[in-house]
Amino acid sequence: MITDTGIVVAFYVIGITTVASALMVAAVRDLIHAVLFLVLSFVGVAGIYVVLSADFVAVAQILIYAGAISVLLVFAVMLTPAGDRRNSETAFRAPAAVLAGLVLAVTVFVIYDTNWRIASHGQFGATAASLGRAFFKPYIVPFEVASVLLVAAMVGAIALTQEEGEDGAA
Amino acid sequence: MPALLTLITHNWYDIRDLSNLSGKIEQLIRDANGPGWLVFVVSALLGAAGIVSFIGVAAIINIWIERRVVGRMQSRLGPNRAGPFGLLQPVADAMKLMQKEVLQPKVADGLVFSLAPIAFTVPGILVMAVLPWGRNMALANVDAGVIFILALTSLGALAVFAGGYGSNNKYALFGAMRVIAMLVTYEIPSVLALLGLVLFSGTMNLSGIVLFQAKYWTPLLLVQPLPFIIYFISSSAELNRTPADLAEAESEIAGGYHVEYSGMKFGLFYAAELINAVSVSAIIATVFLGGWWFYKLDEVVPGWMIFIGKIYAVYFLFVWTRGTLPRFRIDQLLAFAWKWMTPMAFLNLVLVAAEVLIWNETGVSAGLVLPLYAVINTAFAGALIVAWVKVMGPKFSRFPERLRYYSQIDVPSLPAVAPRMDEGAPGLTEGRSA
Amino acid sequence: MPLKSEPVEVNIGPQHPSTHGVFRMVATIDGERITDVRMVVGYLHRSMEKLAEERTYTQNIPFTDRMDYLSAINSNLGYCLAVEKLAGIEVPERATVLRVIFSELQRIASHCMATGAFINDCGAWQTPVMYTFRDREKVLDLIEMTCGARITTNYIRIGGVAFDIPDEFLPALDRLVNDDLPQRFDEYDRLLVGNEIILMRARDVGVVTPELAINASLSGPMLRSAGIAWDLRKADPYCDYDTYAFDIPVGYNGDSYDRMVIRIEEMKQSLRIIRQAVHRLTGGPHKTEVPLALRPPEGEAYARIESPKGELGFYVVSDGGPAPYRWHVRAPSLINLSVLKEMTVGQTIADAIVTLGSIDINVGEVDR
Amino acid sequence: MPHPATVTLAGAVVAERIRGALPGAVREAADGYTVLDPARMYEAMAFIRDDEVLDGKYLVQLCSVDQVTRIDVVYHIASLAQNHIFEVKVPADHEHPEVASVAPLWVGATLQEREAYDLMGVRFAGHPNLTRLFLWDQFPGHPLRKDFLALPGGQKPGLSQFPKQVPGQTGGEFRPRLPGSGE
Amino acid sequence: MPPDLLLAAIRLEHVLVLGALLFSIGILIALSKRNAVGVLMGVELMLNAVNVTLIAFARFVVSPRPLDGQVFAIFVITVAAAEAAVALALAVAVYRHRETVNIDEIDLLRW
Repeated sequence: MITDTGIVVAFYVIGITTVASALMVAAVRDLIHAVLFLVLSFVGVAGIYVVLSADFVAVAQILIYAGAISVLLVFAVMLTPAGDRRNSETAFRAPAAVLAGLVLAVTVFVIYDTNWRIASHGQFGATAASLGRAFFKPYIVPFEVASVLLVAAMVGAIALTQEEGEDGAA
Repeated sequence: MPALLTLITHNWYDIRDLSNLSGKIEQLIRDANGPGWLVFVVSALLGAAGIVSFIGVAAIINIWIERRVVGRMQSRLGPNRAGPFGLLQPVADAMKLMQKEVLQPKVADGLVFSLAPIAFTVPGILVMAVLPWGRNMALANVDAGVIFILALTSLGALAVFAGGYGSNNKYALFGAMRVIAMLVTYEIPSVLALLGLVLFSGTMNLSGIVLFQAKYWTPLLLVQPLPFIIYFISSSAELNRTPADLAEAESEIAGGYHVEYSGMKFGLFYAAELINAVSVSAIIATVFLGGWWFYKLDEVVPGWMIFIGKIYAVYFLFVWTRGTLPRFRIDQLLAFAWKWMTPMAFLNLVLVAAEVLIWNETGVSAGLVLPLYAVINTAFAGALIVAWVKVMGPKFSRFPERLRYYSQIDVPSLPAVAPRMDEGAPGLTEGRSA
Repeated sequence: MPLKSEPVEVNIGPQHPSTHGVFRMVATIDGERITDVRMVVGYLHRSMEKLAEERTYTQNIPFTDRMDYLSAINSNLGYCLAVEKLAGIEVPERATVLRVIFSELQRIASHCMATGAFINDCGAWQTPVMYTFRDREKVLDLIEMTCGARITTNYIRIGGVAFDIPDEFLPALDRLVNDDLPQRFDEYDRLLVGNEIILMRARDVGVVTPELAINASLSGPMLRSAGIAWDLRKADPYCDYDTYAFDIPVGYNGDSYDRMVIRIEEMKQSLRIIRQAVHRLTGGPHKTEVPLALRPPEGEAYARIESPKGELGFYVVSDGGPAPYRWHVRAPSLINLSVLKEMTVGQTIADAIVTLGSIDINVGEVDR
Repeated sequence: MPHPATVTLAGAVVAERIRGALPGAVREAADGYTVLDPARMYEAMAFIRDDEVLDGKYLVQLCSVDQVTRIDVVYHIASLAQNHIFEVKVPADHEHPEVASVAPLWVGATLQEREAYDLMGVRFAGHPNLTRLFLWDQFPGHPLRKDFLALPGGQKPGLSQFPKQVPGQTGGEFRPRLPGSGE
Repeated sequence: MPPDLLLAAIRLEHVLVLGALLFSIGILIALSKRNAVGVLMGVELMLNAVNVTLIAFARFVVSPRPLDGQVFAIFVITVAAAEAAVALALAVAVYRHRETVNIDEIDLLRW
């Protein structure tokens, strides 16, 4: 339960902008606009992490999502033909909306139905150092597996997009 | 300390640390038992006002410094007409840009076209909020400060791309795609270079790094020269400054991403470039040269004055490279980042990790170990660069063969029909590079 | 399956910071690589050859100034040699030596401009241009001292030179040639020739093989960079150039880097020639009397000189009248452009700009 | 070994050399130049370029001269190795000048032939892309021809008092015709 | 619904509702976009929504090691980055073979 008004106001403002920009990603016509709105929602989510006192995760989110993944999306959009850049919908628009509504209804019901065991500890202090210890004490194995996963993803991406001609020679 | 000196120190009017002033104001509000959030808002406003005013003045002064210094390098005077020593020239430029009409091409993408310059300026200013200007004068003492800075510089890439893509013009698209490729490539060496420092000083908090340098009396530049070189080159690439100003390469793509901009939008792009340059040199000053600390000087002279002096020292380096070096080609630039800077940064990281491990395990006193590390790191940097040049250096001979001089005409007898170019016509020198 | 990308046509158009004037290159590119180049000229076409048929031989001299406006004196010299050959006019000794001095000064000025503009195309932020322009200004001051004009000098007349040199010319020339310019050219060597980035940007860019150079009738630095030692001042000596001792710098690979280094070396050789020419200045008239409406005998003549851009030739046909019947100029800049396609296709746009800078065209001469 | 100074080969020497290989190719041999027969001009040029003695590998310059009754296409060809130069002329009909193009032999000729076509109207058969070099495509007529901007009486423009205010003078052919209305 | 739903405090439920909202918008985008890159944007949004809920649990819910939520969030971010790289590479590769990124036309397993 966070009560001081500054943070609450910040939370509602950031929450509304994030949800609004997420909706705009669906609604806007041009694909590049959609990517830019997506970046806005990523930054909004980072704001929410700061409100929930997860400062390292917020900065990592900006660095990885807003910095790198958005550039990946921009490259993908530019490499694909200009013709398909309209952000148009398929025939499944209506059923998709219904399904989204149902999922939303179910989750909201579950949220308010279960009685969560609220902890009493307040804001976390600086989380970077303790996160680092967490990565090397209890979570050392997933940490190594994650690095293997990243290398595999990189090699896979390069193999997929390699043209026949280039055999990697400079 | 003499009586007079104690009078002005540690009181609210002690300008050595402006946080005393803001602390006094907050005290006043609390005494008048104002609402809690008012204090939060007022101190934020105070800090923001200080930074934005510094940036406004710095952008203007930088224009003047850059044009005068580059002018002197080109054996000409530089602006000296408007005002004494041309000081009002940047003001004149700004006014000219303000009253110029802002044109927008009909085919341009309105939303993206007008948002790009704003989005390009914001990261530059935000970085300033994290930097420590005095002993406890950091507006936002973010714990993961170094990662915060890197995240903001990567945001700039999107804004520049939006500008290039929005203006829907071939040259601008060229500039935009080059920027995206270049900034993403140069993010990796800069991350690794700063990581080396974080490893060494143990904290990611910028005030922490400055205090570390103050405690051990050594600016980290001396202890770790290689990360300085790597970070300087990669940040000059991210700032699109010569020798890597490929995004707005005048002689090739005539202005690159801001070719369609005019009036204050172009003014904002131009100012944003300078603001980013100031913020990057501020980062280098903080992390490598020890921000507001300077061997006892910061007790007497206000810390933030030393910090601004260091900012302009580093800024001179940027202006110097801009004034003298020609431009890379895009593929040479990217190859330089991938094949040279990233591997060097990794090797440096390994070495620094080993050094920190030894230092912590053996617990040797800093007085002995830091100069030793300084020598090792400098030797390592030099050896690595020389070895890398030998291994990966350009294939054509280092210094070209001197020209041949004929006193009489001498035309070799050659076949009349010029063999097709692609069959690799046997030129006079067999030593052609691949 | 290669990456799908539609060929895009980019105009390196008439208004472009580095096309040395109104010259347009339409490049079809695939990504950054150029697949096809088509050049469009004619923006500065003033049809001088038609106008020349309306004016007397002496009235045509100002046209030659405005063709290659960076080396006006050399163009004057070429035209006057052609008319003197046609009309059989003898030029006094002092006039010939003055012609040699001034054409070599003009060559230094033109090469300064070419080198500065070339490095500027490589991307240096106008720094080398400022240095080379500072030296060019000194040379232009000397030219202005005698000819009255810096660029369109109109100095060389049929049968000699327009004015004799003022008294303070020789000491100023001596100061410039002996103790000012030599240090400047060594400075260029240190600043430009050894510069790694220029080496990387210009080496193996815009390569011309010797056979193609001859077949495409290239001339000047383009020919010498391909490894062929051919200089008209030695091959077809005019104004007694064969009595002067100087060398021809010749390159190896025929690429843009060699052309830049050759131009810097040629400036040094010009200094050598001027030093020898100053010692030969004798008294006597600086021009012979030529009737204003000169009517050379019917016939034709072709004379050629080594201008900074290459072989500049004048083919003059006379029908006995006061005006030339036909007046054709062999423009080295236009002919050096015939290999533009072979030099730029396959390289990136940035290389094409560097190659164009190294050819050193002058659009006034291309379009005439 | 090249001559110390460029030697201009006499027309007779060149003509005799060409007659040796191609009997009918040379029409006339004046002292300064040689006139080739337009029909067999291409093989003569190929011979000139590949011959050992003439060694015409370097095409110095190419231009066209309007001699009122005919249009001469003048070639200056040189050999850098032996340092000699000689002139070759090819006459063409005045109304519809048509000459074989030498672009396949010398790359340097492409632009010069386009200039001759643009300004004088000489069509070069076999040229890669024979289009106007300087003027825009719909430009009526070819400026360097003597009859261009000719006066109603067909008077040869020269210095003798070029009439300034003749009403029909500027009207004449210079008004750009609609495209497709032919030369 | 408890009265202080929107009043001057942030409770776990508020953040979870926000996460749910983002998740459903992500589903909407992922299922209804015609362009492959659009679908990937939807997926990224869903992953972000999951992260928000994880961080909320870390902040509010009782647990022996409160920071585990944030560690999970970081692992989700790395996985999302890897997934985005491979998915976009896939999209570009498919485009190169089938000339289109339109999902309706990419419906055969082998072509």
